[in-house]
Amino acid sequence: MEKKSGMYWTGLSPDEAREKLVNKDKSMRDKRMPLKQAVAEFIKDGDNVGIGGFVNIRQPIAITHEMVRHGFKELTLSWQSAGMAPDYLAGAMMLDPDRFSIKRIEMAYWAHEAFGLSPMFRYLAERGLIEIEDWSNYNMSARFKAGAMGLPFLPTRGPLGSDITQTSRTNVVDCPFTGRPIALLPACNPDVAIIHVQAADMYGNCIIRGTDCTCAEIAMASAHTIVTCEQLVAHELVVSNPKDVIIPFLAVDAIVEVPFGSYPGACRRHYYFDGEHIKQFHAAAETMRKEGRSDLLQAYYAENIFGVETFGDFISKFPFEKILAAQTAESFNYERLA
Amino acid sequence: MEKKSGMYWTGLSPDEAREKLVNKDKSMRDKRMPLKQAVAEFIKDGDNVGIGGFVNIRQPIAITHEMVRHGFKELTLSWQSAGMAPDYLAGAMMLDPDRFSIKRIEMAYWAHEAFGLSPMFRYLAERGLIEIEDWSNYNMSARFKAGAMGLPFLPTRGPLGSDITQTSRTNVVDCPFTGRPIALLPACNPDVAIIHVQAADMYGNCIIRGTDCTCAEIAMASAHTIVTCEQLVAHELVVSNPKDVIIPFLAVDAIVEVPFGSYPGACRRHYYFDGEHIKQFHAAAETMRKEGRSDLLQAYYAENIFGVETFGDFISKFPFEKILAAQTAESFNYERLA
Amino acid sequence: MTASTDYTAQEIIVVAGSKILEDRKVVFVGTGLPMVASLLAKLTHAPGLIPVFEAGAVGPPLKVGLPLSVGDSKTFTSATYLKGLNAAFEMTQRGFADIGFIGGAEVDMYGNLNSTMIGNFPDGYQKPKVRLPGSGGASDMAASCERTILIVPHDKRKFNKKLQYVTSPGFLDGSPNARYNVGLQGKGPYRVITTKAILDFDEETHRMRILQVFPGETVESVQAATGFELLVAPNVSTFPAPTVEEVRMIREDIDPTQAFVKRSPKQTSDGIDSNDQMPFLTPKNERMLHASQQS
Amino acid sequence: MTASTDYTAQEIIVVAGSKILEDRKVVFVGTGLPMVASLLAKLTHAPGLIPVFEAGAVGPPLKVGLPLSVGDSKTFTSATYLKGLNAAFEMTQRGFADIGFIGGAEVDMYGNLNSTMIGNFPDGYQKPKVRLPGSGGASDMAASCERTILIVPHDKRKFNKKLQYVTSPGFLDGSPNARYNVGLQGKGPYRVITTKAILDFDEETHRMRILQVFPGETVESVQAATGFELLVAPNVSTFPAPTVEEVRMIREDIDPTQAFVKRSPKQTSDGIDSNDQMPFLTPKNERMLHASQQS
Repeated sequence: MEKKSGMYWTGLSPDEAREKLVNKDKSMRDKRMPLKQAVAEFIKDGDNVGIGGFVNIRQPIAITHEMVRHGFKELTLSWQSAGMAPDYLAGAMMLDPDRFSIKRIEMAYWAHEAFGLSPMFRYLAERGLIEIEDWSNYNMSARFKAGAMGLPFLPTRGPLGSDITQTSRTNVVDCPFTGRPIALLPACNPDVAIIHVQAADMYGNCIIRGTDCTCAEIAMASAHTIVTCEQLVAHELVVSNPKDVIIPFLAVDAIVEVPFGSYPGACRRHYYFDGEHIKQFHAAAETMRKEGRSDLLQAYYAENIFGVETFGDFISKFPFEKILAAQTAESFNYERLA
Repeated sequence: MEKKSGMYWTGLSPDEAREKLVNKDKSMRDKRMPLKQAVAEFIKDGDNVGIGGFVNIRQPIAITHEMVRHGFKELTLSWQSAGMAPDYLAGAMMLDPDRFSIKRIEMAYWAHEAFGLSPMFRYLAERGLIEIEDWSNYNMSARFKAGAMGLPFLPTRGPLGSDITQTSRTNVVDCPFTGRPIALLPACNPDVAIIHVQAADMYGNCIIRGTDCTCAEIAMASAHTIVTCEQLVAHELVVSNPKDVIIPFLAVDAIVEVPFGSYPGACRRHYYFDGEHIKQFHAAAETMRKEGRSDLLQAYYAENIFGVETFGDFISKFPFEKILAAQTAESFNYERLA
Repeated sequence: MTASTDYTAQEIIVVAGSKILEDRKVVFVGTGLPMVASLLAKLTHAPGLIPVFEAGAVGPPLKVGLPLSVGDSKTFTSATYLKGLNAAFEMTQRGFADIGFIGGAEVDMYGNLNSTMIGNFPDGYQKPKVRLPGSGGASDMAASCERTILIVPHDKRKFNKKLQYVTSPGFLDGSPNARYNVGLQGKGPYRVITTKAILDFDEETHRMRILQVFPGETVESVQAATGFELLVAPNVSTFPAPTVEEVRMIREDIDPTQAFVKRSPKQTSDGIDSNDQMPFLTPKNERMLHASQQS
Repeated sequence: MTASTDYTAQEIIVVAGSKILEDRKVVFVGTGLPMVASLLAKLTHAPGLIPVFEAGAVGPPLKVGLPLSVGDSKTFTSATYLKGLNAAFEMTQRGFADIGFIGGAEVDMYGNLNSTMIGNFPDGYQKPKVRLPGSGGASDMAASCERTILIVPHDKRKFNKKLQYVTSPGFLDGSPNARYNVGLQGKGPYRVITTKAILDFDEETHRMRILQVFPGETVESVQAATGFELLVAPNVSTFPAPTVEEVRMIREDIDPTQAFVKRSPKQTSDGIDSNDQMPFLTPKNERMLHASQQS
């Protein structure tokens, strides 16, 4: 096969990704640390950050808050479908690109399904402020999977016949076995993965309920992985049913217990969406997109992100009834006795 | 990419595999039937049969007994590592190739680890009676996975640098993204998969304990799948933890409750190996391999396979203490309260 | 079955979509109206319908109500198989999805869809006039489901001769075997459901064709709202208005909070659904929905 | 620590293999003696060793005893991750396995292994003189583990200049970057443990080199049992005999039924391990093993 002209890697090349992992301490050790430390230690300016979850399901919201507080520059963000997590990062860039900036996104979908479009995405894209590489959900999932498998690419049919083959690094070739065209997608090996899960032990063995999304693939593909979890549980409980473990400790660098870490998004068995808060955040950003006024968005960040020390402080701002409502709404989806 | 010269498909080509599935009734319906019926209905002479399990773990032994009773010709057998399942089929061929014959095998390993080599494999191979295509465990697993994913091939590193690239349909190409060589493995889409699992519901939703082996991939890759299970359980029990389902009903055509369906091999949570019986069976075949005498092997088949109506009858021949010993041995591996 | 007299455009789309879905088939359900239509089908003529959601749920009974997302917790309760995105799309690529049910912002006469951008492509790709959400799973569903059903609001700006960006392939340029020749699987678009009509595609030319019009519409009025020439099937009939019971089910049982089916949808100035009236699904509504569907 | 005086060749292989394994590293364990050596390491100097088995178990404590198969139920009890073969090999291909621990029937001076066939290759491939089991996962481990440890009984017929079939790649033809150039990952073979010695590979030429000899062996006796010229490391020392306690642990705690470590291994006429003395692992033995390891 001829080498694709103009090919470049964002994040790590397959050989770099292998090298990083080979030289890493993979032992089963206590990886608990404060979120602030995890973000400072494992994320750097210019990194390719792989974002877990799907739309507003189990997104790593607490981690994005902490990233905004820390400030990062020239990030590449990679995900399949996302909502609030890139919204928080993009909103920070809208307010002060010298403090927080996104250079590039590689993704399939940035919006909110029932909760509408992302004003942040429209703001940045329609002003040409970020590089965009469009893919499909399967494309991005397969790219992470190729990275997780230690392969430079995976074949898929997904982008065939679409303009995604024109605006991305997809390489369409004739299959050497069938003679028919097939698309080859370059692996995505982020520098760091940010993931929220339902439960984990101190070593980083993770349990996910509901959709696995592409979280395991992103974690396995990345050089480093920061995981927040709703519940930190005993190792013995986790291994009592090892099939529940979807991300093994080997792929995790930091584990932080952050209840409500995906709020105002949803997290199966824990809480359903807080659509009102999503709407409030979007309204502030939409004002800036439409009218250029940043005051509402500024106020949102001042109150909810810069005005607090931790994600726990952010959650504490919500009235008890609100939090309980989100839990109760989820309890209809997954009924269980305590 | 240039088309690989001399390429051929065994079993189904990717396009044929797709077509078979598209035209199949995929509804959620009661798929219970007697094993005799399942084998007669879904396996044909000349088929490529994908064999589940791994070495002597959770191999579809009951199904192979029934296949021997039925008689099939010119089968291609595909698996990664197997022991007793191909042994039973090969032994039948050693005794009467007009009644049962294997044309070709595609596999990584045919032996018994702690229980030694396979005299049947040595007999057939060293006399040149079957076509062999050697692969590795990952190669075969990836070939089934490519088939399960609806892809004509998957890339792997596995066979690089080995003579497997010479004796198989592997296609080594230069990766279009990295410029380094990578192996492309043609998908394996069997005509029929034969699988044994721990539990399933009447629709064919399957739960596996211990190693998943490559069973889900084989089932999803095949045009038809016959599943035997230790326990047939209520659908409601299966979906109470849907993450336990490793093979969805969509991929299953026949479901048969066959307790001890992998015996004298092992089945996690149910029974450990019966090494004595494996040894007895092998001794009969080894006599034929070494001395040409078929009487012992003939007697084994006469008593254990042709002399019984069902696999249950075969199991009933074992003294109760023997069966209990196999269960007790496994209870040390997986302790649980009833 | 009394015909409803106050149904909305979205409601007749839902009813039409529902009726196209056959019982005991596998439907890969996109977000929004396809979810409402699939749930209506399951509650009426197609109880054996097998929904698949791209985040990984296969075959959920959907008894805990309408999902707000294709990764919603509600899609996983009592599902028969549950993994992640790769698994769902791999199954589809393998051939397990009979029908894919997707939407788009723009469609052409061969059933290709755009949900990526409005603007000047390719030069303006990195600075579009309007940036849409992107493919999500639509491109994959279009590539690998055996057939697809498309939902597009009928509007001259959305039915265009040439798309600004092809996100999800239909019949491509309409030439014979065009899909097969580029490596795609599946037979391509099956139906287009709009706010005015149900359309299919001519077998020879693969051009979009009026099959049935909605009450109050004519072949002419549908053509007038379309930016390219439509073919017309023999004997175009009028698709019957939804029944009172169907409309009641949509409003009371399926989407009581108007998560997707709005009584009066708002549009932004640039014609993009803003969804800015999205209500929060309160626990109270939740409980009612749950109760009614469990009975 | 008293030296054992009645240890067997297999027992010193196990002890040597165990000592090469570092604590807190990930070892991809092949079937047979590598399983015994890994368990001995875990019970002695390397409690934090992380075993991975190709059937899918990651990190089991192995407290329920010696597995008889790399897919054995015993490898899954209290494992931290548990899928199937693809997952285990994908992890390895990704770079998660520090060491792969494999055996073979034949080895050459560059650490390439044959476990496929004895006979005339390629012409006799379909009718070999002796058909061996085949690669299993060995070829994959050799391709993608960061380093490998090989176990081969020392015998002139097994240490050959040219292999009859290359199943598992070592340093290939020994040329610089040979592994990288054919697309392989990992740095290749690290040690060869035989019935007579421990060998490594020269950094420049990648040729096999005597590092330590076992008690009773000399550089000359090792060379005499080898079908190609061995290099010799500076200051070749004698690897100490296993201690009485090590031998006791192997015989009583780890492999009491001689599943893999035979007191007097039998060979078939063609030199292939027949394992025809394989005892059935009785529940009684099982219970003792279990009890002793849980304490």
